[in-house]
Amino acid sequence: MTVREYLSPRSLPEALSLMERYGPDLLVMAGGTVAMPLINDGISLPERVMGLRHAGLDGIAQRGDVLGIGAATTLTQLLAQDAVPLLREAARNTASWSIRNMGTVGGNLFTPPPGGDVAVALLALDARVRLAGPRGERTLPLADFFTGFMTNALAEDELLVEIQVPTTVRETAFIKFGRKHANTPAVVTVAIAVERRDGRIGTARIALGAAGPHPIRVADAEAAIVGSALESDAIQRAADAAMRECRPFTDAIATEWYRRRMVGVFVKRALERVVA
Amino acid sequence: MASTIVTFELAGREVEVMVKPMTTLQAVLRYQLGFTSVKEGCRQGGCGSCTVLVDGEPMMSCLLPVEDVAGRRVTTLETITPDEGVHPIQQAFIDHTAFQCGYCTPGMIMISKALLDHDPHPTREAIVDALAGNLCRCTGYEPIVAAVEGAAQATAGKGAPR
Amino acid sequence: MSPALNVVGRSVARSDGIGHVTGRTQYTTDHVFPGMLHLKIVRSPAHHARIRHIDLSEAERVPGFVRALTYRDVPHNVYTILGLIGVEPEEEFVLAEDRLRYKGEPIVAIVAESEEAALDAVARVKLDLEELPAVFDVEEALKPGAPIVTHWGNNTFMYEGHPCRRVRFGDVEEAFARADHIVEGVYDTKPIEHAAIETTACIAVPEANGRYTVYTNSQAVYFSLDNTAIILQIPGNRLHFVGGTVGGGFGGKVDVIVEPLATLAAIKTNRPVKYAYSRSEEMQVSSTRSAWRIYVKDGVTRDGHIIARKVTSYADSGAYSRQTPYALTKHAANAAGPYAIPNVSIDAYCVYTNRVPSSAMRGFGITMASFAIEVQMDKIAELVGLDPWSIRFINAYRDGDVKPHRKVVEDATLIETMQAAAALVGHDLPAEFRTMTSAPRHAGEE
Amino acid sequence: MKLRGTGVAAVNYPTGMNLGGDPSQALIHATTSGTFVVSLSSTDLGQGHRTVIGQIAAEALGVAMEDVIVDTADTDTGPHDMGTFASRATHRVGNAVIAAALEVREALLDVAAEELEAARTDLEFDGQGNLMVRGAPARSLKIADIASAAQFKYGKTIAGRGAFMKPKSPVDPETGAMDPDSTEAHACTVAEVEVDTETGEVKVLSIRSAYEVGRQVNPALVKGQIVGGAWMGMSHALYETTAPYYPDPGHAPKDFSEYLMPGAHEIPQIECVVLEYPSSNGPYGVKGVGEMTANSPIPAIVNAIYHATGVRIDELPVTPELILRGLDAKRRAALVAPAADTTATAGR
Repeated sequence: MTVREYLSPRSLPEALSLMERYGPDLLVMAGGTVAMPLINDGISLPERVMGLRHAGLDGIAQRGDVLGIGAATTLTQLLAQDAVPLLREAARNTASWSIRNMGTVGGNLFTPPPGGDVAVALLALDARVRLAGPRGERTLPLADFFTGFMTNALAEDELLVEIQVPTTVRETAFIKFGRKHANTPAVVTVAIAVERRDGRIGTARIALGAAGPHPIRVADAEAAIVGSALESDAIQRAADAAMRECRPFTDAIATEWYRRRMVGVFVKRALERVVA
Repeated sequence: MASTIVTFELAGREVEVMVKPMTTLQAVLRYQLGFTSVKEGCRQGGCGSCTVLVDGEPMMSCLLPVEDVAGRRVTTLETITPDEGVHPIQQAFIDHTAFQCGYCTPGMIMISKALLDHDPHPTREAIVDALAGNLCRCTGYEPIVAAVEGAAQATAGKGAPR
Repeated sequence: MSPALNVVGRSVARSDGIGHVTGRTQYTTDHVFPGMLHLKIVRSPAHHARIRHIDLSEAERVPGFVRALTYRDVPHNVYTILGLIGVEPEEEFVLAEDRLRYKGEPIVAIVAESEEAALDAVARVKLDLEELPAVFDVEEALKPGAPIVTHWGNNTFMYEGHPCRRVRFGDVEEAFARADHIVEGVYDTKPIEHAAIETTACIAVPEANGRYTVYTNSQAVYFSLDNTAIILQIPGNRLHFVGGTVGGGFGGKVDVIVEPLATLAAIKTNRPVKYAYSRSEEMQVSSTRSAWRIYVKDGVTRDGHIIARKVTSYADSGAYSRQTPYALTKHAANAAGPYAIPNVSIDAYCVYTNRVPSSAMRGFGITMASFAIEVQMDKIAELVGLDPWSIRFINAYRDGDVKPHRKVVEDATLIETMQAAAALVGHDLPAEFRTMTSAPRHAGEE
Repeated sequence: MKLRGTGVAAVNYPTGMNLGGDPSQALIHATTSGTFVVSLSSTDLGQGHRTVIGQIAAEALGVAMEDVIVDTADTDTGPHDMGTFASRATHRVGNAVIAAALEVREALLDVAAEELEAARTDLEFDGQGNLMVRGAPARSLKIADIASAAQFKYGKTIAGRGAFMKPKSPVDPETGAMDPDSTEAHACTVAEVEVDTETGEVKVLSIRSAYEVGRQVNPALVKGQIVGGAWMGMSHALYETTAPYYPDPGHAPKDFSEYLMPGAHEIPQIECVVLEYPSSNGPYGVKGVGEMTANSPIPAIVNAIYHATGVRIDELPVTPELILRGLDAKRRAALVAPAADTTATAGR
């Protein structure tokens, strides 16, 4: 079916009411960088599409220790903020300039692996997502948002409206390793955030992209460095644990074998970057 | 499938187009307005040959429903080409033979224009970063990087080209 | 030196430069015609299958659907692109009849008022297929019991009664027997895509005088015209092909795939018809460079002279041979490399598999030979204790040498070129190589 | 750890492919203003065919580039041409254009002889757009004026037909004896790489080449082929494939993000020198440089990887995974029999 209607709500309530009216067949699109190629190729043939570019869902606001990032905030806007350096680094390593001007932070959470590099950073930052629907709003940890390959906790009538990121995390590292330096899918993406107590790691979050059906955290690897001062043997234990825990896949870019191996290399390198 | 009218700014004037829902800006520019510098290398956002500027920011026109640029200012290679002669970036592309088949060239010049508007004195690193979304199969990129460097030198101190 | 030249030898600016940098250069799909229809293809989802039934009923109900074309509409549906130069047999189906030989093979052409409608209708065509065992590897395809891909024979192209293009020069077995070393290698290359930024496309336009103007980005317009005339069984003078400006070719635009169907659709509808590959079609169903497997066996003396070379090459042509048989002949003429080797035997096989057909690409048959031979040269050098420069100077061909395909070398400059490369990188060559030339050998000189 | 290595490769490349006959034809005619229109059906793929043929036409006609229009690829107006492939276009079409230009010059001489009241044999072209009586520069006519006079005073055409064809060469099916091409160009490439032994990544540091391509019609365009070809060769060597796990047909890329090619970040230092040893049969000694430039970089890079790592990779593309698996195998072999590890002698 060629598209019969393109809906461009001007507010969140308008967007929600359109979703209610048209139900689950309404394709919701933000920057279009994932949906439009499929529509152009005739792979996706939606009848109705709702575009969020003008729905007022973009913008970044600091509220206390939390950075509120509107779901339709572009990656370029994310690159411009300096409250959370890890997110800047993640945005810088995602796609190309023109695509960053279009692609959104919210959309990044719906991008199947090996895409979704910003989502990996958000996971390491212990971000929360705010969802809105006819029954009101709820927030949940990003870790609970992902439920499987291209599936999530969003109800059919809910919309992702905001991502909330704590700005208190100071020690972070991000490495996206691809076959090229820029504008390329990840072989593996590693994002790390740690907090120290008396020089030792108190909490650690190690998130991986392209190493599972969605961005994942590797608990054993995190445990391997908690209580350490990131000595090299602790780092190696974490890298080894991450290799065991990750669930990589084979695609046109890399094999499962190579991705797993690179998880080890880049968890190590990212932790070494934290030390430096 | 009712058509709607969309108005945006192009080449310093308002243009009004009647479009079927979700027609891309690329298709409107090429097939309704005859702005065929906007190329169709992939229509997947992967090659940059359709790069245009929307309110001065580079975007892939193949991924933009034209409804989304209503009221915005769209800049294409046609609109930056002077009535006589060529823009300094265009001249630099000629001087450095920064093209072979020419199919990626409009997009390359538009992303270069965006770069030099934002950063009149880009480092080589900034240039290759800016070019990362624009593919060329013929030149090996080096002549294009050299052309952007040349254009930056040619326009340095003269203010950003229009 | 030849007489002084005025323009030749000067770096004059390109005559199309202004057009390219202003975007005014017109490429094929920059042409727009009133009432233009769009053609999209229903393609095989299977690597190898028998077609039981095709149901077009739902597709026909899509608003904007104009008509469907099947093999019954194609006057000469089975062709071979190189038939123009006498290559046989005719084997490729413009539109599939009862069997599908590769994933992506065209089955039905849908013509519609808009591209969206054409894509929509394509998605609504229902195929009832019986999947068949498929073969994907060149050597698997040659084993007894392998699924047979062609409709006319087995899985090799036939060269005048031989299953491969042969070169026989000297006596390789005798030379292997007296060689000090035997160096063997197997070289594999995967298929690759031309990836020109402009996709393959054409627009066929009916003219008032009963002719059809076809705007095309073919690399070879007459070749495309003549093949189109054969497939459509119309006189060539009813066709007028216009092209010449191509957004990158690299060999990817020498197949004749889009023009015959677009022209047929223009004939059937009496309206302009555009058939342009999408990028994913370009990536997944357009011809590739063949995958190659090349076995090289060299007999070498202890001082590094190659006295025998045996090459067995397999190019994966996919389901149809297209330009690949020609590539293997070119390969066979060059598989010994730019070296003087007195005993050479080459068997070059064009093998059918259930892959996307391969065809021409920059370096046609030679790029992969150069890869295999030049890696092989390094292995030989290491074995006999020579550096990579010496092994090449020692074996370099010279004017007057006879190549394995019996062509006398007349413009060799390998030696001079290597001398220049050594100078460029600051590599000091020993005097014997610094002073060596490609001039014909003296009597008795090795 | 990062390991560096250098690799060498040398290649030849033939011009043309005439196993079915390999013709190109050209027509040239003068307009009233003395502009020469070269009508062809060959195509410009982006290499600059129109420009190069314009140069050859201008040279052969003895006029300025600005006075030549090259019209390509219209089958109603351009005479037959096999097409643009096999590094043949400059060689074949150039020869055809020179032949056509000779006929044009004959026609110009006929008219000029009458206009100047001189013997044809006493006339010469100055290469600057004029015809003059030898030794008497004052008795000179602009070619544009001769063309005009031909049209309006003498009712003659100033036109020329040119064809070049290497006749079909059948292949002996038993021995492979054949004459498939016209001339051979040559290249030698030296590549330097750096290999990361943890990731298997290859960084190409430089691709430096010498080329011998016969006469260069347009050195800037030859260099463009060499630079673009070096990049493409690097791309073939390390990145590209439509079947990443051949013969498995799965995981075929569908877009430019999955089909890997290096970008502007990956370009190495590319240098070249070009030698000119004119061929006997090309226009002004042309050979051909279109296809060959992607060839020698491939084995040069693969050889450099071996030099750096001691790992021999005999397949393309050379992925980081292949290198890592090779390094692993080498390490295992060294553990089993350290003394037997001869492949580690990387530095030759």
